[in-house]
Amino acid sequence: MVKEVMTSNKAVAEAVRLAKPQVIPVYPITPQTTISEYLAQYVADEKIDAKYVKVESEHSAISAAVGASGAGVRVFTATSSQGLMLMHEILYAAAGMRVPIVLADANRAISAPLNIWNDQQDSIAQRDAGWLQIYVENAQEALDTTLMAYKVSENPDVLLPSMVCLDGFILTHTVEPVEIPDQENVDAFLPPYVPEHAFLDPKQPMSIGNFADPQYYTEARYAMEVAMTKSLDVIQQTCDEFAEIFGRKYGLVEPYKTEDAEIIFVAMGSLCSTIRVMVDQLREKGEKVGLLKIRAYRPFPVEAITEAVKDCQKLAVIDKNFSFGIGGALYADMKVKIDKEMYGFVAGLGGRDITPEFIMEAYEKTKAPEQDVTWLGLKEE
Amino acid sequence: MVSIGCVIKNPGNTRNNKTGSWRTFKPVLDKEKCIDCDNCIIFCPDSSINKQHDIDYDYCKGCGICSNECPSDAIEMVKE
Amino acid sequence: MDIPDKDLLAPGHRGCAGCGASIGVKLALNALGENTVAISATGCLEVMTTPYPESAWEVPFIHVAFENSGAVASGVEAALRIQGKDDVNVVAFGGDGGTVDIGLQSLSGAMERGHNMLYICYDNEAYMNTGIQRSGATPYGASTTTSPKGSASFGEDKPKKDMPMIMAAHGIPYVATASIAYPEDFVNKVKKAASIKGPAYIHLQQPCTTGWGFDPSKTIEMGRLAVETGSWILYEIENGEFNITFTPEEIKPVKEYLSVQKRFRHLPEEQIEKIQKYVDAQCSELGL
Amino acid sequence: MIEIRFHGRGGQGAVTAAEILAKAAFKDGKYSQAFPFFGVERRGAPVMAFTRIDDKPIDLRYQVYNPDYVLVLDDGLLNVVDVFSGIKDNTEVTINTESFEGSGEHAVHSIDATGIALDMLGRNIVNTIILGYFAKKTQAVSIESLLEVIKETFPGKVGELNVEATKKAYEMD
Repeated sequence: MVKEVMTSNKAVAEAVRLAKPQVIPVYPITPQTTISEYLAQYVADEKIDAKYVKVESEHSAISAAVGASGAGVRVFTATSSQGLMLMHEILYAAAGMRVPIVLADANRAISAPLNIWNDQQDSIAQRDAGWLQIYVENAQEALDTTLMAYKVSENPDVLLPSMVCLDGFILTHTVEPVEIPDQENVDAFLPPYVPEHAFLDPKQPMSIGNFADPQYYTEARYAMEVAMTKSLDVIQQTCDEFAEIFGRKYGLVEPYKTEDAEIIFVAMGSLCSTIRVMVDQLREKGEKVGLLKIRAYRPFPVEAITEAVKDCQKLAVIDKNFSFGIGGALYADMKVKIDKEMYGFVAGLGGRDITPEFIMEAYEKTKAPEQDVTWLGLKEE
Repeated sequence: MVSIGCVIKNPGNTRNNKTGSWRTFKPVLDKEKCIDCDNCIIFCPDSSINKQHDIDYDYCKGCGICSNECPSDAIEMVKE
Repeated sequence: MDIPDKDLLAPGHRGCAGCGASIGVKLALNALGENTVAISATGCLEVMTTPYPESAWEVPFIHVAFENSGAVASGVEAALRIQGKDDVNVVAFGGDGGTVDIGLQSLSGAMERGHNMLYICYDNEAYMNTGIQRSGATPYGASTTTSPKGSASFGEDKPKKDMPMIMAAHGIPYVATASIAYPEDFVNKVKKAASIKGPAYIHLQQPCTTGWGFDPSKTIEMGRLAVETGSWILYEIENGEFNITFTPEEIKPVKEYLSVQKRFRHLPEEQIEKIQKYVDAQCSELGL
Repeated sequence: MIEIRFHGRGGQGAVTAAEILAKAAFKDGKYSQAFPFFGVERRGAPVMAFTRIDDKPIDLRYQVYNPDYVLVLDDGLLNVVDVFSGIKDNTEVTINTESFEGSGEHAVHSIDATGIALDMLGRNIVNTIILGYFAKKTQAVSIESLLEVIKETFPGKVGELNVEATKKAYEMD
């Protein structure tokens, strides 16, 4: 085990190196680019024994990923923003074909106006594609989650692809200390991918990606819902197993000082770090406040959330995305599934820095609400 | 129950689907006239003629390509 | 020609009676043999061969979408090679729409990267799967549902996109045109393409009974007419060297080809003459 | 926790400097974090980068608005950017300049890093030199760790030259 200072992009690349995928089709895009560069270098230096497919677009990146995964090997790809949008159609195909690809998305705003900075609209726009989506908070979690994602996706009860979502720039370009696990331990945790449900071998021909009429389509999609539901347990088990070996604990959600909290912040990704500091500051002033970090957004961990917020009075849900006329996606999902008084806040769009003041504003507006959904830091003119 | 990802593990099983029922005219081969050119086999879109030039009426859709491409007029299309 | 004991495209598929695509794919698979993985774009071929839970493919098969069979094949090829399966043939099929239109970028990338694979475009000169809409491969004068004849229209008003030459411009080791009406020529090209290391492209003309408007029994006859009139020229470009692979004894007037198809039947004499001139120019350019 | 803000121009190595500082602090046994504020600007345009150093894990993920230290790699920026923005009473500002004539309102160190760079590196790349000066003035990071990270960051001859230049800056008054 070594500890190094690195960006989350490097941390993801390190995880990929340790996970040993055999095919890596990637197309560069800000702020994912350095992932594609690190991996190209690792392949060039024989640190990974993989085919690096220099595709001409994100659409072909994910298409080649599906082809390779369908052929029966472990696959990694990564993208961001417009790239993920270009993949949209094939993301659905990948999930429907049940190929356990792992994709890192460097969360970035979507055009127009053109913007390269962070928010989470890109991955949120793909929430119904049938991919597991885990949002990470820091570089260590980016590395650890990438490793865990393979184990979860390749679990025979799941067999759905995973998207590891890391905030663009805030994580992708921030260096911080990261523990890099030993290959030995990773190998023990993550054995090679042995596909049984789908592979392409002339000795045992099968047809993958077939046409299904109304007699079968509904059941095929329902099977994905069943797998997604099962993945809740698999994610938790995988996190527990990971903690056994590597000592770092993760879950579907991560409650912080929620036990006696009257108001609980709910958020995803790097924002949770700053909120945690704010929770401590508010606690020092005697405010009963906590944070519920949502790691798994798909599957949506209703039970874990319900349990974590059961005793609080109100929720302040902060989203880095927006659904017109509704509010943030997390807020909307919480509204449907969680029976609590809650207020939605939209913040950090297109890289607008989420400062402590914004979080305080959300807190105040949850204590004394004026409206259901508030855009934090909105310039009025 | 559908298979995971609707994968088909026993391909070639379209043979369960007897497309012979589509047919209006059926090809009938006069083996006396056959000169073994194999055109009927090569051009059959439904793999319905074997090496011995036996026609498999389970699958033959009656398109008539075999008859049309037979240089010795050995295949006649006959109403079912 | 060798006749296999069992075709690698099984009967029972849902292709039209007289379907030319089935003939082409059957010939290609039989030529490549069992040690092959096939990829298909969305289109007639995919839909008619893999209605779950049935598949006509006796070799491993994968389909993902309409526009990406080049990229999917890239991934398949990479996965096979990294596993040491260097001898497995990788063949991707796309219709003309999936190849010359929506799939062009993906195919271009795959060819440029040098994957050891064969791409076969089965060209029926329009979007037949969705009901005969024009594609970039639809020839001048053809009436389709999106380039219909009308009081101000004689049908498609642009010539067919020259896809084989676009592929040749990629500098790949093997490019060929073929026709299902010339099976030995086609099969030889498939075998040659498979034996060459690197990307290969075969553009297979495949008359479509439904889309072109002729009797199902005439599928092969129509392909033959295309070649005999010089409307479709059989050639190959091997490592940059161009060769005509079939020369008709006499080149028939193009009218003989046009007049027997519903899609051209509306054409006035002057348009037929125009097409004849275009065909003559093509023939002389390629040296037929 | 200390918070450092770097001002530079694209291509001058401000982002690299912020990362080197974070890595050196980590070598000293501290927790650290460094990140850029990227525009889409190209070489020559103003850029900012930030470093945080603390004895415990750092949980803040927003930009540095009230820095403890400001490092300016190019005095030409003074006309373009408010490098004093958000500074506190005790914030120390270090500027790469031959001479700085400020209002006297802020404590400003000036170092002719460009002079050292041109002299010792043969090109105007001042990021490591500024860091050497910073290490001396603040003791926020050890010179040993700093030099080690510089060597790791720039392998070979370039690294050696940078180490020498950084040492020279460290040894200055």
